[in-house]
Amino acid sequence: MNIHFSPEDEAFRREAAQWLTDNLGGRFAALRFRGGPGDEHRFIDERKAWECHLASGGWTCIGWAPEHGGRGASIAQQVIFAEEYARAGGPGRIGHIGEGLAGPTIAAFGSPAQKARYLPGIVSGKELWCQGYSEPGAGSDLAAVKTRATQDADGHWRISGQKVWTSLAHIANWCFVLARTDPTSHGHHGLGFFLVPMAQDSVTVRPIRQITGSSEFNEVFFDDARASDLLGAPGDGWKIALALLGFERGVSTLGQQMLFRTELDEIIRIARDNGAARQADIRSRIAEAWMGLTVMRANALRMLSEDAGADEQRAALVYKLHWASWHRNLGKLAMDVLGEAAELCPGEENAPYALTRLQSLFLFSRADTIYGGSNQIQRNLIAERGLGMPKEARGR
Amino acid sequence: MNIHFSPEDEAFRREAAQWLTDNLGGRFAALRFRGGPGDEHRFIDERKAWECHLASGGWTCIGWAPEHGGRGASIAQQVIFAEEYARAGGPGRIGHIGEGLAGPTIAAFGSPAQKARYLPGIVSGKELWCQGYSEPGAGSDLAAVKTRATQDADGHWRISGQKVWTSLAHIANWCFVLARTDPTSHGHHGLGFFLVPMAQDSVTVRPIRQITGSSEFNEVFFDDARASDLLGAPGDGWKIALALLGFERGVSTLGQQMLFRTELDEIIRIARDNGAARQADIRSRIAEAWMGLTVMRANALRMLSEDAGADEQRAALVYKLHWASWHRNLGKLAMDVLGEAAELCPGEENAPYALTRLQSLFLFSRADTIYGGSNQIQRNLIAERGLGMPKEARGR
Amino acid sequence: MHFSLSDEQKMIRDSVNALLAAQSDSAAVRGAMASDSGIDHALWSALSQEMCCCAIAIPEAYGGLGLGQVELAIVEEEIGRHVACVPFHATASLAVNALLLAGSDTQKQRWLPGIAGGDTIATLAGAHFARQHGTGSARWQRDGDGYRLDGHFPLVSHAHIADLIIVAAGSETGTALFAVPAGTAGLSAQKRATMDQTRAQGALTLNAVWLPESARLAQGTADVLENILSRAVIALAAEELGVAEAALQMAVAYTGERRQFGREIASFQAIKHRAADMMLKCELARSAVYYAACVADASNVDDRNSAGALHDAASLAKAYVSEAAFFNAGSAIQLMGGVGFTWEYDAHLYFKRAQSGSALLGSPALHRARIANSLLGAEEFAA
Amino acid sequence: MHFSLSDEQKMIRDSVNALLAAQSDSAAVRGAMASDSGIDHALWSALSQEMCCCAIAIPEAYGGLGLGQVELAIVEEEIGRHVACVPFHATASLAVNALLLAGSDTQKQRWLPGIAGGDTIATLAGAHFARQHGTGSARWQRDGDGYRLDGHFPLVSHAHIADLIIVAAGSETGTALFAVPAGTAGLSAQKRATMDQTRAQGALTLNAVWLPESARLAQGTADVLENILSRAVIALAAEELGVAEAALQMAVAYTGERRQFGREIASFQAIKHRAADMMLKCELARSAVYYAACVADASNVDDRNSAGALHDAASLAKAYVSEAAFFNAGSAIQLMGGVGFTWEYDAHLYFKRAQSGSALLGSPALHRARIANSLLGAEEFAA
Repeated sequence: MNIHFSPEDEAFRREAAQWLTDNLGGRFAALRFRGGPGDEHRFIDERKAWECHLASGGWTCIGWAPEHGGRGASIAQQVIFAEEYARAGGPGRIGHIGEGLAGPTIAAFGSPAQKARYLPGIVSGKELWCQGYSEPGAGSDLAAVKTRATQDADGHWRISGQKVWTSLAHIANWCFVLARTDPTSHGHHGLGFFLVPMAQDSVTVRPIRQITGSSEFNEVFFDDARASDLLGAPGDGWKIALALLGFERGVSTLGQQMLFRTELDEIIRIARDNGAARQADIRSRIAEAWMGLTVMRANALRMLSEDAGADEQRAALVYKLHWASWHRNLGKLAMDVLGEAAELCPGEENAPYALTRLQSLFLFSRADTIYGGSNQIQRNLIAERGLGMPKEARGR
Repeated sequence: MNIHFSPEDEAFRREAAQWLTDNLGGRFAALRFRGGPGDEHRFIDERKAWECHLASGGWTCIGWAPEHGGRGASIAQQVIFAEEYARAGGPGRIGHIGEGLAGPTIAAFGSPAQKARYLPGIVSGKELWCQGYSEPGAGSDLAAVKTRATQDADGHWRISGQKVWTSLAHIANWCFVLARTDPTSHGHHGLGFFLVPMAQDSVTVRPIRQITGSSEFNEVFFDDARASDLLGAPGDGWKIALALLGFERGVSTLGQQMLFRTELDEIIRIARDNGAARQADIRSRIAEAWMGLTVMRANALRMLSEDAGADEQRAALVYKLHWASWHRNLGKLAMDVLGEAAELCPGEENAPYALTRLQSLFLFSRADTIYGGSNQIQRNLIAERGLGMPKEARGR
Repeated sequence: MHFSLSDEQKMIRDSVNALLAAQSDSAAVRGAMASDSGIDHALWSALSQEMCCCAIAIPEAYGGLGLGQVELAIVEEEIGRHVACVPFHATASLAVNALLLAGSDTQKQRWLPGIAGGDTIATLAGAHFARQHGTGSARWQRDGDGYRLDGHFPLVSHAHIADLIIVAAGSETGTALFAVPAGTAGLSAQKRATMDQTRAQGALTLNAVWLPESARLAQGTADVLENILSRAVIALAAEELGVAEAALQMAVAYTGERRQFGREIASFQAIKHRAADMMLKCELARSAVYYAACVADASNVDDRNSAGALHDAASLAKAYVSEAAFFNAGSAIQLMGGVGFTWEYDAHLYFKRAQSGSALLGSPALHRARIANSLLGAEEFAA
Repeated sequence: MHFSLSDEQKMIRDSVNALLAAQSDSAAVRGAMASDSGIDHALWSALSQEMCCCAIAIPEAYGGLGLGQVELAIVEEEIGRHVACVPFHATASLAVNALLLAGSDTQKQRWLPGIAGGDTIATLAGAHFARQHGTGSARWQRDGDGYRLDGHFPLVSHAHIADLIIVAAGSETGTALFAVPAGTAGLSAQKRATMDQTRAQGALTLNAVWLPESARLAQGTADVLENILSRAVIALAAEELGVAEAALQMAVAYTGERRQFGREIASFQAIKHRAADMMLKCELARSAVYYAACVADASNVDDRNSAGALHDAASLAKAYVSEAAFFNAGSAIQLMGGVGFTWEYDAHLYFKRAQSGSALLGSPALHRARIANSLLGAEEFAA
């Protein structure tokens, strides 16, 4: 057991860091540290250009197999790239749903033709994806999907229904949609996994305004929209959706942690400047935040370890609950370090609602414990999968 | 609204305080501050004598109606007596189950003959009671009672079954027992409320040794034991048991709070002496403990207010959850103030397991959040009764 | 022992609640918080002029109702419950208590009737405890037969619309309080954009403000300021109690309607138990607020012991209720799931109000430290 | 990146676990804790002599296995899991680290082989951080060609059965460490009755104890003592990890069997979610312990930065895992209900062990303060 990277990996780290330093300047300089959670709706055109530029340097999809256009990078290298990307201030990746979710799923379940059709656009950074899972009235309950898919006379699938909490829907080229192929089915059965082009009149995107005043999420309405492909067979939707969750092994969390560290650093700097660092309560909570972040990284390295086994899967199971709760607490710590000044927004007088980075952290992090499986859902999963406790009873 | 007692009440306070000062000396001096939770098994004979002495002064059952032998004291006076009793170091009342639970229930549901038979013994302090509710495998689930009551040829009821967590069973003269009169019944139906003499061969008491090494609780085995009376009719048991819970309006908690205050005072004194009071964490937690206790008293006064209405019933509903959690946290605070010295027990070398008052508080308070309705059960009650949320589903 | 609302007090509660329910619904709040002033003028007129709410704690001799801190708390609680956009706490608690505790009879005669009648919006600048960090400040000095004040406060409750600003300022010789009418030369107040839009704040600058002798409040010492703050803290805690209650009700109502996994989500124990914890916090918060208000009404602030009891009770209320309101408002978002953090639903209004209430007039940690100093003595302690 | 146990490490874990499962069951623990010595001698022989566990972190040159802090942590974890009554932490972590970091080659040669072979029980008196309160102390002074030590420590891990006691003592010229064999004149150690009976403690008195020059450890400065303590803290945290794990397993097993309200109580969401929180704490505790052990193995304690990283990691592990173990052991009692606080069930053994582990070698609050000083600078701060 050790927590160190090999010399080869460290060389890879230097290479990645150098490329990022060299390329995150000039027209991309304004993007540094932007477009992360709570800021995802900003700098869209610039971040699209950056995604293509990243691809031109060979830094998209690095963990993908070479035959799919990737570098076949090891987990350790992917971890390193995520860390260096975040350290360099690389902007929120606008292509991450394609690279992390849609692509690996298509690579695993798609036909050769489907792979050829969709994967290159992801690798090149030119085609962006969004995810159509959640529905109104079924936030955390995927099995309650009501969106319908019907086959028209010439065999094309048509999608009708509503999805919600869809990030980047307004700029995505494609959406992967879980829809019911068998209208008589219930629960996990009778679902299909569809690839749907967003550029059609029968797809409508409506932004959802959030607590921050900004809109990172959308509602997406499908009104007899055409799917370009069905992945697998009708009825395979649930199996594919579950597999997809497994593709995200959590490498990107190492990048997320680097962002967390810059947030904590900013909080520490403010506390030193305004005197909060002399207060016992703040000192203890800053120490606690540092502890939580340090153990978060250790836990991530454990779950991504090259020899990961059952032990390390347990580490993965608790990861979301930990980081989400930690980050939410960090937001409150930021406000308490600021004291009364936490109230002051950047705008003067009656400016439209605009927030500082830490205010945005404070408010947006309330969503961290809700999306992607709320803390309640996470605890159910941990108890049932991690500890073998009985499943929750479903109502009728 | 005010939080003050009337001049008449304050005069009553002086009278009670004076009597207690005058009488808690001499042969009773050793009893001061003894026999409370975690110490209930100590000084039994002396506390029996004290109970009779208290009765001779007219200080038992003061809230009972005069026709039942009480003083008809107001709630405010009962609060005052509880506070002064505790302040004077009055020992844990060995007759409290008779005075607070059995007596009021018999007064409400008993026939004239039953009242005449049982109430005087409680008022005089000569007859002690214990409570036969909980059963193994049904700790918080009264409806799962399995103890059976059958009527023999000459009409006497006979009790068979096992009760558990019964305080004072080894010294009580009587036990009130919830038992199933209808063997085919389930849940709340078919239960009877029986009065059972403990002095018979077919009743066996076995002490349960606890985390503290001492035994405050017992198991009680009824093997075709004779009940001397049935309160109400067969099948009234559930109704009577519920009513009984309502008789304990919580007056005694004001006395309990005085004990809590002496515990907090001792902790503060140690913290000042050993330097813990200079540590930020300890300072904050002592402040928190003081806050919790002060708000506990305010909350108790609210729920016992003379004009109590719906608002004050809400206060009563959360009371147990608050004090139990607060007291448990106080136990941990006591240990943390002591630091390493928390480990040191009074005995030298290989003495039998004996604890200091604060160690006993620390360990025994872990039971506070379990007995009398665990924190989980309390939260169910608050949500269901206080907030009208749906009931928990029973299994089959 | 009558530690419950009297019939008169219930009447006050019910009528304020009825007014706010009718006039301060979600649409009204959203209108007011986006307006130039940040307050709901019609609602303010109704509260201050028609219902005389600002007159509550003002003695009858000064045109008030001669009631006390308990009645003030009752109104504050309802304001919090409806996240109403009005300068009530600034006027009826901060400024009124400053004038009552520090003003001479003449000064009270000059200012209190206008406040009682609802014609004067007032506030207090420098409402900070000594240990607070990151606040502004002002300095005073003698200047001819009057005083000169200079300073800046980045955040003063409703300063931009106040007709009267009581300013707490320091100097080598100690703290003093001054009554500064809006429009005084050198005084400028500007609305600030704030995270909580329902509690409007102004930045206040004093640039060589000259004031006559009569502007200096007769008893404006640091001790008196501490007494003023303790009372203001209790009123703020009462407002936060209303926030805590409303958040609980919102969460219970939503989870009772919303179905997931084939059940009302209110039937899940995780939801029920969180709601139970929220209710516990509400009830204890209520006990804390009204206990502290009773202590304030009974306190004689000239008596050191009595003032000490007031400070302890006030800090208890602020620390306990700030955390309760924040817990409950945050929990409401959590229990409501996705919609909980949308702009469209009201949960975020309560969450932001809970946060600003917690940050103003001293954090829970500051008030806990104040209690610790009272219990254990103020000591330097080891890092 | 191999942040998981190697096959060899798994083998160590499995064999220690097998030994303890066989020889340190509930009956054995209860026998040992009520015995005169408070330890299980047969188990200790098996662990220290047959399995050579005390040799783990001792270099091969001194008769050891030349392994590191990770392997030490593995053994500690299993000991905690079985609340085993053995002087392992005292001997293999406190004393061995003291000798390794502070001893001269001669001193190591003299003492380490006996420890490695399982013939010597050893401990460290004065294993306290500067900020701890309520601990004992000793003073040293020159006396002829040797030293004189006086002092009292009310609580020294296994002092009453130790063959060798390393004593940390102070003087005007600084901290020094001394190797004091049992039986030295003026030294007396007596078993103390303790709340946690599974971790035996002795009171140690030094009354004009005279020691030769050779008894003073060559590098026994305050800085080195801090390094020794940081390593010992990690090992103790590993033991507490075992306690946290066992408490979780016990609670899951019990709630899966026990039925109430017609259901397994494990099916109640309140129970499941508490268990989930316990599991989260276990997993993060595991990450923290093995992270800290890796940092310790990689650290060069002569390098200030490296020592700083060690202290931070150690304090992280101790603060996090102490609280995890206490939370889990307390939760196990809560989830088990009535039987959870009986003497008959084992939950109380884990609860008491968690408490003693938390209290020894610095509370979580102390370690958090240590981290705060590292991040923010050691400052006096306002009350």
